Amino acid sequence: MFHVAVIAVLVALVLAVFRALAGPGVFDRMLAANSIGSLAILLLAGLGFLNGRPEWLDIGITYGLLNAVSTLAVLKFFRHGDLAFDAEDEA
Amino acid sequence: MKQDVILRVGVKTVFPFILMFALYVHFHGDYGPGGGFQAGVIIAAGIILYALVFGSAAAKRVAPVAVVERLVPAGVLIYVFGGIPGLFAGKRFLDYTVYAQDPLHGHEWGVFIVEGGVIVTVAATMIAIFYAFGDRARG
Amino acid sequence: MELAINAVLLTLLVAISLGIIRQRSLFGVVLLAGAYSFLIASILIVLDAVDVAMTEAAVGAGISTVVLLATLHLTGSMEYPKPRPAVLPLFVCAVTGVALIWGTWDLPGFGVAVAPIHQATVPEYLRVAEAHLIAPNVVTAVLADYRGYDTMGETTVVFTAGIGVMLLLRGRRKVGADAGLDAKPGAKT
Amino acid sequence: MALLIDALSWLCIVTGSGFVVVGAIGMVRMPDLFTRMQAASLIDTVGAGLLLFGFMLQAGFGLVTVKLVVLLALFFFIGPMVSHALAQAALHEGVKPILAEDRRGRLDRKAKAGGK
Repeated sequence: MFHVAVIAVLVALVLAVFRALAGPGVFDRMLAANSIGSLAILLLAGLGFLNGRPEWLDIGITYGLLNAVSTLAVLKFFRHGDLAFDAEDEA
Repeated sequence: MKQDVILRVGVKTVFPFILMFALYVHFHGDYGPGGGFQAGVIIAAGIILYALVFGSAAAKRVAPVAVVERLVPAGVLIYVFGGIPGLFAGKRFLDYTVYAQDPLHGHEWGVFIVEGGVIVTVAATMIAIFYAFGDRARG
Repeated sequence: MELAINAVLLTLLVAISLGIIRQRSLFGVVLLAGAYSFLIASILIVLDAVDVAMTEAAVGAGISTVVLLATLHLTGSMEYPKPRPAVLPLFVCAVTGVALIWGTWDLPGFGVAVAPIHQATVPEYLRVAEAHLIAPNVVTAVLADYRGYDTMGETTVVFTAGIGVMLLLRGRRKVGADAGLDAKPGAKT
Repeated sequence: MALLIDALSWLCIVTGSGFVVVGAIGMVRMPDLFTRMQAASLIDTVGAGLLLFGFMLQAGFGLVTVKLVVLLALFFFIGPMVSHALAQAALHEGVKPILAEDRRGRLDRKAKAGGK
Protein backbone atom coordinates (compact mmCIF):
# COMPACT_ATOMS: atom_id res chain seq x y z
CA MET A 1 0.00 0.00 0.00
CA PHE A 2 2.88 2.32 0.72
CA HIS A 3 4.08 1.55 -2.77
CA VAL A 4 1.03 3.37 -4.12
CA ALA A 5 1.83 6.47 -2.11
CA VAL A 6 5.52 6.46 -3.05
CA ILE A 7 4.78 5.99 -6.75
CA ALA A 8 2.16 8.74 -6.72
CA VAL A 9 4.55 11.12 -5.02
CA LEU A 10 7.30 10.29 -7.50
CA VAL A 11 4.97 11.00 -10.43
CA ALA A 12 3.99 14.29 -8.82
CA LEU A 13 7.69 15.10 -8.29
CA VAL A 14 8.37 14.60 -11.98
CA LEU A 15 5.54 16.98 -12.88
CA ALA A 16 6.65 19.56 -10.32
CA VAL A 17 10.23 19.46 -11.60
CA PHE A 18 8.87 19.97 -15.10
CA ARG A 19 7.05 23.08 -13.88
CA ALA A 20 10.19 24.30 -12.11
CA LEU A 21 12.20 23.99 -15.30
CA ALA A 22 9.54 25.29 -17.67
CA GLY A 23 7.82 27.89 -15.50
CA PRO A 24 7.88 31.17 -17.38
CA GLY A 25 8.27 33.43 -14.37
CA VAL A 26 10.19 33.38 -11.12
CA PHE A 27 6.98 32.91 -9.17
CA ASP A 28 6.13 29.74 -11.07
CA ARG A 29 9.52 28.36 -10.22
CA MET A 30 9.05 29.32 -6.61
CA LEU A 31 5.66 27.62 -6.49
CA ALA A 32 7.21 24.50 -8.01
CA ALA A 33 10.14 24.58 -5.57
CA ASN A 34 7.75 24.85 -2.65
CA SER A 35 5.72 21.93 -3.96
CA ILE A 36 8.90 19.91 -4.43
CA GLY A 37 9.63 20.51 -0.76
CA SER A 38 6.17 19.30 0.27
CA LEU A 39 6.41 16.28 -2.00
CA ALA A 40 9.84 15.44 -0.60
CA ILE A 41 8.32 15.35 2.88
CA LEU A 42 5.56 13.01 1.71
CA LEU A 43 8.08 10.83 -0.13
CA LEU A 44 10.15 10.66 3.03
CA ALA A 45 7.17 9.62 5.15
CA GLY A 46 6.16 6.98 2.63
CA LEU A 47 9.71 5.64 2.36
CA GLY A 48 10.02 5.51 6.13
CA PHE A 49 6.92 3.32 6.38
CA LEU A 50 7.98 1.28 3.35
CA ASN A 51 11.33 0.44 4.92
CA GLY A 52 9.84 0.02 8.39
CA ARG A 53 11.81 2.93 9.82
CA PRO A 54 9.16 5.56 10.58
CA GLU A 55 11.48 7.47 12.91
CA TRP A 56 12.82 9.19 9.80
CA LEU A 57 9.92 11.59 10.22
CA ASP A 58 12.28 13.87 12.17
CA ILE A 59 13.88 14.78 8.87
CA GLY A 60 10.46 15.48 7.41
CA ILE A 61 9.71 17.94 10.18
CA THR A 62 13.06 19.64 9.51
CA TYR A 63 12.17 19.96 5.82
CA GLY A 64 8.78 21.40 6.68
CA LEU A 65 10.18 24.03 9.00
CA LEU A 66 12.99 25.10 6.69
CA ASN A 67 10.98 25.10 3.48
CA ALA A 68 9.10 28.08 4.86
CA VAL A 69 12.34 29.91 5.65
CA SER A 70 13.69 29.73 2.12
CA THR A 71 10.37 30.59 0.44
CA LEU A 72 9.75 33.55 2.73
CA ALA A 73 13.33 34.76 2.14
CA VAL A 74 12.74 34.83 -1.62
CA LEU A 75 9.42 36.61 -1.20
CA LYS A 76 10.88 39.20 1.14
CA PHE A 77 13.66 39.80 -1.34
CA PHE A 78 11.08 40.46 -4.03
CA ARG A 79 8.93 42.72 -1.94
CA HIS A 80 11.72 44.91 -0.59
CA GLY A 81 14.85 44.05 -2.53
CA ASP A 82 16.57 43.51 0.78
CA LEU A 83 16.59 40.64 3.21
CA ALA A 84 17.20 42.59 6.39
CA PHE A 85 14.67 45.32 5.63
CA ASP A 86 13.13 46.64 8.84
CA ALA A 87 9.39 46.56 9.12
CA GLU A 88 9.47 49.83 11.05
CA ASP A 89 10.74 51.71 7.99
CA GLU A 90 7.66 50.85 6.03
CA ALA A 91 5.22 53.73 5.96
CA MET B 1 6.16 43.02 5.90
CA LYS B 2 4.62 44.79 8.83
CA GLN B 3 1.07 44.85 7.50
CA ASP B 4 1.13 41.17 6.71
CA VAL B 5 -0.97 40.03 9.64
CA ILE B 6 -1.08 36.47 8.39
CA LEU B 7 2.70 36.19 8.15
CA ARG B 8 3.27 37.83 11.51
CA VAL B 9 0.80 35.65 13.35
CA GLY B 10 1.97 32.53 11.55
CA VAL B 11 5.64 33.12 12.25
CA LYS B 12 4.93 34.08 15.83
CA THR B 13 3.14 30.77 16.25
CA VAL B 14 5.76 28.65 14.52
CA PHE B 15 8.88 30.32 15.99
CA PRO B 16 8.86 28.69 19.47
CA PHE B 17 8.22 25.29 17.92
CA ILE B 18 11.27 25.70 15.69
CA LEU B 19 13.46 26.35 18.72
CA MET B 20 11.87 23.47 20.63
CA PHE B 21 12.41 21.17 17.68
CA ALA B 22 16.06 22.21 17.51
CA LEU B 23 16.50 21.22 21.15
CA TYR B 24 14.72 17.94 20.43
CA VAL B 25 17.12 17.25 17.55
CA HIS B 26 20.05 18.05 19.82
CA PHE B 27 19.04 15.90 22.77
CA HIS B 28 17.67 13.13 20.62
CA GLY B 29 20.83 12.94 18.53
CA ASP B 30 21.96 9.86 20.44
CA TYR B 31 18.87 7.93 19.42
CA GLY B 32 17.86 9.22 16.01
CA PRO B 33 19.13 11.34 13.18
CA GLY B 34 20.55 14.68 14.17
CA GLY B 35 23.00 16.20 16.58
CA GLY B 36 24.68 19.44 17.43
CA PHE B 37 25.34 20.68 13.91
CA GLN B 38 21.80 20.14 12.65
CA ALA B 39 20.29 21.64 15.79
CA GLY B 40 22.49 24.72 15.45
CA VAL B 41 21.41 25.21 11.85
CA ILE B 42 17.74 24.87 12.82
CA ILE B 43 18.11 27.46 15.59
CA ALA B 44 19.80 29.84 13.15
CA ALA B 45 17.02 29.25 10.62
CA GLY B 46 14.44 30.12 13.26
CA ILE B 47 16.16 33.40 14.10
CA ILE B 48 16.54 34.19 10.39
CA LEU B 49 12.83 33.51 9.83
CA TYR B 50 12.05 35.93 12.65
CA ALA B 51 14.38 38.53 11.11
CA LEU B 52 12.77 38.11 7.69
CA VAL B 53 9.26 38.81 8.87
CA PHE B 54 9.76 41.21 11.76
CA GLY B 55 12.83 43.04 10.48
CA SER B 56 16.43 42.72 11.52
CA ALA B 57 16.11 45.32 14.29
CA ALA B 58 13.57 43.14 16.09
CA ALA B 59 15.76 40.10 15.57
CA LYS B 60 18.72 41.95 17.02
CA ARG B 61 16.69 42.57 20.13
CA VAL B 62 16.10 38.82 20.40
CA ALA B 63 19.68 37.82 19.60
CA PRO B 64 21.92 40.87 20.08
CA VAL B 65 24.90 41.21 17.75
CA ALA B 66 27.43 41.43 20.57
CA VAL B 67 26.14 38.27 22.23
CA VAL B 68 26.04 36.34 18.95
CA GLU B 69 29.56 37.32 18.00
CA ARG B 70 30.90 36.35 21.39
CA LEU B 71 29.15 33.01 21.20
CA VAL B 72 31.03 32.10 18.00
CA PRO B 73 34.38 31.49 19.75
CA ALA B 74 32.65 30.50 22.98
CA GLY B 75 31.38 27.31 21.39
CA VAL B 76 34.86 26.24 20.37
CA LEU B 77 36.05 26.98 23.89
CA ILE B 78 33.22 24.88 25.36
CA TYR B 79 34.36 22.01 23.18
CA VAL B 80 38.01 22.36 24.18
CA PHE B 81 37.26 22.75 27.87
CA GLY B 82 35.01 19.73 27.66
CA GLY B 83 38.13 17.71 26.93
CA ILE B 84 40.39 19.16 29.60
CA PRO B 85 39.01 17.36 32.72
CA GLY B 86 40.31 14.15 31.18
CA LEU B 87 43.82 15.60 31.33
CA PHE B 88 43.46 16.50 35.01
CA ALA B 89 42.31 13.01 35.83
CA GLY B 90 45.48 11.64 34.32
CA LYS B 91 43.79 10.34 31.19
CA ARG B 92 43.82 11.54 27.63
CA PHE B 93 42.40 14.73 26.17
CA LEU B 94 38.67 14.35 25.35
CA ASP B 95 38.40 11.24 27.51
CA TYR B 96 34.81 11.36 28.73
CA THR B 97 34.97 8.61 31.33
CA VAL B 98 35.91 11.13 34.03
CA TYR B 99 32.48 12.79 34.06
CA ALA B 100 30.74 10.10 36.09
CA GLN B 101 31.54 7.04 38.13
CA ASP B 102 29.99 4.82 35.52
CA PRO B 103 32.01 5.13 32.29
CA LEU B 104 28.83 4.73 30.23
CA HIS B 105 27.25 7.75 31.87
CA GLY B 106 30.56 9.56 31.53
CA HIS B 107 30.43 9.03 27.80
CA GLU B 108 26.91 10.35 27.66
CA TRP B 109 27.82 13.49 29.58
CA GLY B 110 30.92 14.04 27.49
CA VAL B 111 29.03 13.76 24.21
CA PHE B 112 26.41 16.12 25.62
CA ILE B 113 28.96 18.81 26.55
CA VAL B 114 30.89 18.53 23.30
CA GLU B 115 27.75 18.68 21.17
CA GLY B 116 26.71 21.73 23.18
CA GLY B 117 29.88 23.44 21.98
CA VAL B 118 29.07 22.51 18.40
CA ILE B 119 25.49 23.80 18.58
CA VAL B 120 26.60 27.14 20.03
CA THR B 121 29.29 27.71 17.41
CA VAL B 122 27.17 26.68 14.44
CA ALA B 123 24.07 28.66 15.41
CA ALA B 124 26.04 31.79 16.29
CA THR B 125 28.12 31.61 13.10
CA MET B 126 25.08 31.32 10.85
CA ILE B 127 23.25 34.17 12.58
CA ALA B 128 26.38 36.35 12.54
CA ILE B 129 26.83 35.76 8.81
CA PHE B 130 23.23 36.74 8.19
CA TYR B 131 23.64 39.92 10.23
CA ALA B 132 26.87 40.73 8.44
CA PHE B 133 25.16 40.44 5.04
CA GLY B 134 22.30 42.63 6.21
CA ASP B 135 24.60 45.35 7.56
CA ARG B 136 26.71 45.26 4.44
CA ALA B 137 23.64 45.71 2.25
CA ARG B 138 22.56 48.69 4.32
CA GLY B 139 25.78 50.49 3.38
CA MET C 1 11.64 -0.60 -5.86
CA GLU C 2 14.65 1.11 -4.37
CA LEU C 3 16.43 1.00 -7.71
CA ALA C 4 13.42 2.57 -9.45
CA ILE C 5 13.18 5.36 -6.85
CA ASN C 6 16.89 6.05 -7.19
CA ALA C 7 16.63 6.12 -10.98
CA VAL C 8 13.74 8.59 -10.98
CA LEU C 9 15.36 10.89 -8.41
CA LEU C 10 18.75 10.86 -10.15
CA THR C 11 17.11 11.65 -13.49
CA LEU C 12 15.32 14.59 -11.90
CA LEU C 13 18.64 15.74 -10.44
CA VAL C 14 20.25 15.70 -13.86
CA ALA C 15 17.31 17.63 -15.30
CA ILE C 16 17.55 20.27 -12.58
CA SER C 17 21.32 20.56 -13.04
CA LEU C 18 20.87 21.19 -16.76
CA GLY C 19 18.18 23.74 -15.92
CA ILE C 20 20.58 25.51 -13.55
CA ILE C 21 23.25 25.65 -16.26
CA ARG C 22 20.85 27.05 -18.85
CA GLN C 23 19.32 29.59 -16.49
CA ARG C 24 20.36 33.23 -17.02
CA SER C 25 18.40 34.75 -14.15
CA LEU C 26 20.27 34.10 -10.92
CA PHE C 27 16.99 34.04 -8.97
CA GLY C 28 15.98 31.02 -10.97
CA VAL C 29 19.33 29.46 -10.13
CA VAL C 30 18.79 29.99 -6.40
CA LEU C 31 15.28 28.51 -6.52
CA LEU C 32 16.38 25.51 -8.55
CA ALA C 33 19.29 24.98 -6.17
CA GLY C 34 16.77 24.75 -3.32
CA ALA C 35 14.80 22.12 -5.23
CA TYR C 36 18.07 20.31 -5.98
CA SER C 37 18.95 20.10 -2.30
CA PHE C 38 15.53 18.63 -1.47
CA LEU C 39 15.95 15.97 -4.13
CA ILE C 40 19.48 15.04 -3.11
CA ALA C 41 18.36 14.79 0.51
CA SER C 42 15.67 12.35 -0.63
CA ILE C 43 18.32 10.28 -2.40
CA LEU C 44 20.44 10.25 0.75
CA ILE C 45 17.44 8.93 2.67
CA VAL C 46 16.92 6.15 0.15
CA LEU C 47 20.61 5.30 0.65
CA ASP C 48 19.98 5.14 4.44
CA ALA C 49 22.36 8.03 5.24
CA VAL C 50 19.89 9.72 7.55
CA ASP C 51 22.22 12.09 9.39
CA VAL C 52 23.68 13.40 6.15
CA ALA C 53 20.19 13.85 4.75
CA MET C 54 19.20 15.92 7.75
CA THR C 55 22.28 18.11 7.40
CA GLU C 56 21.65 18.57 3.70
CA ALA C 57 18.02 19.47 4.33
CA ALA C 58 18.89 21.95 7.08
CA VAL C 59 21.78 23.66 5.31
CA GLY C 60 20.79 23.34 1.66
CA ALA C 61 17.14 24.22 1.97
CA GLY C 62 17.22 26.70 4.82
CA ILE C 63 20.45 28.57 5.21
CA SER C 64 22.11 28.44 1.82
CA THR C 65 19.09 29.93 0.02
CA VAL C 66 19.12 32.88 2.40
CA VAL C 67 22.87 33.38 2.08
CA LEU C 68 22.73 33.11 -1.72
CA LEU C 69 19.95 35.70 -1.84
CA ALA C 70 21.93 38.01 0.40
CA THR C 71 24.85 37.62 -1.99
CA LEU C 72 22.60 38.41 -4.95
CA HIS C 73 21.63 41.62 -3.23
CA LEU C 74 25.28 42.64 -3.17
CA THR C 75 26.14 41.57 -6.71
CA GLY C 76 23.12 41.93 -9.00
CA SER C 77 20.79 39.28 -10.24
CA MET C 78 21.59 38.62 -13.90
CA GLU C 79 24.41 36.53 -15.25
CA TYR C 80 26.40 38.31 -17.94
CA PRO C 81 26.31 36.56 -21.29
CA LYS C 82 29.51 34.76 -22.10
CA PRO C 83 31.64 36.49 -24.72
CA ARG C 84 32.73 33.36 -26.60
CA PRO C 85 32.31 29.61 -26.39
CA ALA C 86 34.79 28.14 -23.95
CA VAL C 87 36.37 25.10 -25.60
CA LEU C 88 39.32 24.55 -23.28
CA PRO C 89 37.26 24.36 -20.05
CA LEU C 90 34.85 21.94 -21.74
CA PHE C 91 37.80 19.80 -22.77
CA VAL C 92 39.26 19.83 -19.24
CA CYS C 93 35.87 18.94 -17.72
CA ALA C 94 35.32 16.11 -20.18
CA VAL C 95 38.77 14.63 -19.59
CA THR C 96 38.39 14.87 -15.81
CA GLY C 97 34.96 13.28 -15.94
CA VAL C 98 36.18 10.40 -18.07
CA ALA C 99 39.14 9.90 -15.74
CA LEU C 100 36.85 9.81 -12.71
CA ILE C 101 34.51 7.30 -14.33
CA TRP C 102 37.54 5.21 -15.30
CA GLY C 103 38.69 5.37 -11.68
CA THR C 104 35.37 4.03 -10.38
CA TRP C 105 35.97 0.72 -12.19
CA ASP C 106 38.45 -0.23 -9.50
CA LEU C 107 36.10 0.59 -6.64
CA PRO C 108 34.06 -2.18 -5.01
CA GLY C 109 30.41 -2.25 -6.02
CA PHE C 110 27.83 -0.25 -4.11
CA GLY C 111 26.77 -1.95 -0.89
CA VAL C 112 29.00 -4.99 -1.39
CA ALA C 113 29.79 -6.68 1.90
CA VAL C 114 33.40 -7.53 1.01
CA ALA C 115 34.36 -3.90 0.40
CA PRO C 116 37.42 -2.88 2.48
CA ILE C 117 35.49 -0.37 4.55
CA HIS C 118 33.09 -3.05 5.74
CA GLN C 119 36.00 -5.32 6.63
CA ALA C 120 38.42 -3.11 8.57
CA THR C 121 37.00 -0.34 10.75
CA VAL C 122 33.22 -0.62 10.68
CA PRO C 123 32.88 -3.98 12.50
CA GLU C 124 35.27 -2.74 15.17
CA TYR C 125 33.28 0.47 15.67
CA LEU C 126 30.00 -1.41 15.84
CA ARG C 127 31.41 -3.93 18.32
CA VAL C 128 32.85 -1.28 20.62
CA ALA C 129 29.73 0.87 20.31
CA GLU C 130 27.54 -2.02 21.31
CA ALA C 131 29.73 -2.92 24.25
CA HIS C 132 30.67 0.48 25.64
CA LEU C 133 28.13 3.09 24.69
CA ILE C 134 24.53 3.90 25.44
CA ALA C 135 23.93 5.91 22.28
CA PRO C 136 22.11 3.67 19.80
CA ASN C 137 22.95 6.02 16.93
CA VAL C 138 26.47 4.93 16.07
CA VAL C 139 26.98 7.99 13.86
CA THR C 140 26.75 10.24 16.91
CA ALA C 141 29.07 7.97 18.83
CA VAL C 142 31.63 7.97 16.04
CA LEU C 143 31.43 11.74 15.56
CA ALA C 144 31.60 12.84 19.14
CA ASP C 145 33.47 10.00 20.77
CA TYR C 146 35.88 8.01 18.60
CA ARG C 147 36.55 10.89 16.27
CA GLY C 148 36.36 13.61 18.92
CA TYR C 149 39.50 15.31 17.62
CA ASP C 150 38.08 15.44 14.09
CA THR C 151 34.86 17.01 15.29
CA MET C 152 36.84 19.57 17.27
CA GLY C 153 38.66 20.42 14.05
CA GLU C 154 35.35 20.75 12.22
CA THR C 155 33.98 23.09 14.86
CA THR C 156 37.11 25.18 14.48
CA VAL C 157 36.57 25.20 10.71
CA VAL C 158 33.04 26.53 11.14
CA PHE C 159 34.36 29.15 13.53
CA THR C 160 37.13 30.16 11.12
CA ALA C 161 34.73 30.34 8.18
CA GLY C 162 32.36 32.55 10.13
CA ILE C 163 35.16 34.88 11.22
CA GLY C 164 36.42 35.04 7.63
CA VAL C 165 33.03 35.95 6.20
CA MET C 166 32.48 38.57 8.87
CA LEU C 167 35.89 40.12 8.22
CA LEU C 168 35.28 40.18 4.46
CA LEU C 169 31.86 41.76 4.77
CA ARG C 170 32.75 44.21 7.48
CA GLY C 171 36.16 45.21 6.11
CA ARG C 172 36.05 48.11 3.68
CA ARG C 173 32.62 49.41 2.97
CA LYS C 174 31.14 50.63 -0.28
CA VAL C 175 33.90 49.43 -2.51
CA GLY C 176 31.50 47.66 -4.81
CA ALA C 177 29.30 50.75 -5.13
CA ASP C 178 31.78 52.48 -7.44
CA ALA C 179 32.75 49.43 -9.41
CA GLY C 180 29.70 49.49 -11.63
CA LEU C 181 27.92 46.63 -9.94
CA ASP C 182 24.21 47.18 -9.66
CA ALA C 183 23.34 46.80 -6.02
CA LYS C 184 19.58 46.74 -6.56
CA PRO C 185 17.82 43.57 -7.65
CA GLY C 186 17.00 45.47 -10.79
CA ALA C 187 16.27 43.13 -13.64
CA LYS C 188 13.44 41.03 -12.38
CA THR C 189 12.32 38.39 -14.77
CA MET D 1 -11.49 -4.10 13.89
CA ALA D 2 -7.93 -4.34 12.62
CA LEU D 3 -9.31 -5.11 9.18
CA LEU D 4 -11.56 -2.06 9.35
CA ILE D 5 -8.66 0.22 10.28
CA ASP D 6 -6.55 -1.32 7.55
CA ALA D 7 -9.24 -0.76 4.96
CA LEU D 8 -9.78 2.81 6.12
CA SER D 9 -6.05 3.61 5.89
CA TRP D 10 -5.94 1.99 2.45
CA LEU D 11 -8.79 4.23 1.36
CA CYS D 12 -7.09 7.33 2.79
CA ILE D 13 -3.72 6.57 1.24
CA VAL D 14 -5.09 5.76 -2.19
CA THR D 15 -7.36 8.80 -2.25
CA GLY D 16 -4.53 11.01 -1.01
CA SER D 17 -2.21 9.65 -3.70
CA GLY D 18 -4.85 10.45 -6.28
CA PHE D 19 -5.17 14.00 -4.99
CA VAL D 20 -1.38 14.47 -5.03
CA VAL D 21 -1.17 13.36 -8.65
CA VAL D 22 -4.17 15.48 -9.64
CA GLY D 23 -2.64 18.54 -7.96
CA ALA D 24 0.66 18.00 -9.77
CA ILE D 25 -1.09 17.58 -13.11
CA GLY D 26 -3.00 20.78 -12.43
CA MET D 27 0.26 22.54 -11.66
CA VAL D 28 1.52 21.64 -15.11
CA ARG D 29 -1.68 22.11 -17.09
CA MET D 30 -3.23 25.27 -15.61
CA PRO D 31 -2.93 28.46 -17.66
CA ASP D 32 -1.56 31.06 -15.22
CA LEU D 33 0.21 31.46 -11.90
CA PHE D 34 -2.82 31.80 -9.65
CA THR D 35 -4.70 28.82 -10.98
CA ARG D 36 -1.48 26.80 -10.72
CA MET D 37 -1.16 27.92 -7.13
CA GLN D 38 -4.68 26.72 -6.48
CA ALA D 39 -3.85 23.33 -7.98
CA ALA D 40 -0.64 23.10 -5.98
CA SER D 41 -2.47 23.86 -2.76
CA LEU D 42 -4.37 20.61 -3.34
CA ILE D 43 -1.11 18.76 -2.63
CA ASP D 44 -0.50 20.65 0.58
CA THR D 45 -4.00 20.28 2.02
CA VAL D 46 -6.06 17.31 0.84
CA GLY D 47 -3.23 15.20 -0.54
CA ALA D 48 -0.87 15.55 2.40
CA GLY D 49 -3.73 15.43 4.90
CA LEU D 50 -5.18 12.17 3.62
CA LEU D 51 -1.77 10.54 3.12
CA LEU D 52 -0.55 11.43 6.60
CA PHE D 53 -3.88 10.38 8.12
CA GLY D 54 -3.56 7.03 6.41
CA PHE D 55 -0.01 6.64 7.73
CA MET D 56 -1.28 7.54 11.19
CA LEU D 57 -3.85 4.75 11.07
CA GLN D 58 -1.08 2.35 10.10
CA ALA D 59 1.30 3.51 12.82
CA GLY D 60 -1.07 3.14 15.76
CA PHE D 61 -0.54 5.08 18.98
CA GLY D 62 3.01 6.12 19.74
CA LEU D 63 5.76 8.58 19.04
CA VAL D 64 5.40 8.09 15.28
CA THR D 65 1.78 9.24 15.39
CA VAL D 66 2.79 12.30 17.40
CA LYS D 67 5.38 13.16 14.76
CA LEU D 68 2.80 12.71 12.02
CA VAL D 69 0.43 15.04 13.85
CA VAL D 70 3.20 17.62 14.14
CA LEU D 71 3.92 17.24 10.43
CA LEU D 72 0.23 17.65 9.61
CA ALA D 73 -0.02 20.77 11.78
CA LEU D 74 3.06 22.11 10.01
CA PHE D 75 1.44 21.54 6.62
CA PHE D 76 -1.76 23.22 7.71
CA PHE D 77 0.02 26.21 9.26
CA ILE D 78 2.89 26.91 6.90
CA GLY D 79 1.31 25.91 3.59
CA PRO D 80 -1.41 28.58 3.54
CA MET D 81 1.01 31.14 4.98
CA VAL D 82 3.49 30.60 2.16
CA SER D 83 0.74 30.51 -0.47
CA HIS D 84 -0.61 33.81 0.83
CA ALA D 85 2.82 35.42 0.78
CA LEU D 86 3.48 34.07 -2.71
CA ALA D 87 0.20 35.38 -4.12
CA GLN D 88 0.71 38.74 -2.46
CA ALA D 89 4.26 39.09 -3.76
CA ALA D 90 3.13 38.12 -7.25
CA LEU D 91 0.33 40.70 -7.21
CA HIS D 92 2.72 43.30 -5.83
CA GLU D 93 5.13 42.50 -8.62
CA GLY D 94 2.44 43.08 -11.23
CA VAL D 95 1.52 39.55 -12.24
CA LYS D 96 -2.09 39.83 -13.40
CA PRO D 97 -4.46 36.90 -13.12
CA ILE D 98 -6.22 35.85 -16.31
CA LEU D 99 -9.85 36.75 -15.75
CA ALA D 100 -12.86 35.05 -17.25
CA GLU D 101 -13.58 38.08 -19.44
CA ASP D 102 -10.05 38.01 -20.86
CA ARG D 103 -10.38 34.36 -21.63
CA ARG D 104 -13.73 34.80 -23.25
CA GLY D 105 -12.49 37.76 -25.25
CA ARG D 106 -9.48 35.85 -26.37
CA LEU D 107 -11.58 32.86 -27.29
CA ASP D 108 -13.97 35.06 -29.26
CA ARG D 109 -11.07 36.65 -31.07
CA LYS D 110 -9.56 33.27 -31.77
CA ALA D 111 -12.89 32.02 -33.09
CA LYS D 112 -13.23 35.08 -35.30
CA ALA D 113 -9.68 34.75 -36.56
CA GLY D 114 -10.32 31.10 -37.25
CA GLY D 115 -13.61 31.90 -38.97
CA LYS D 116 -12.03 34.35 -41.38
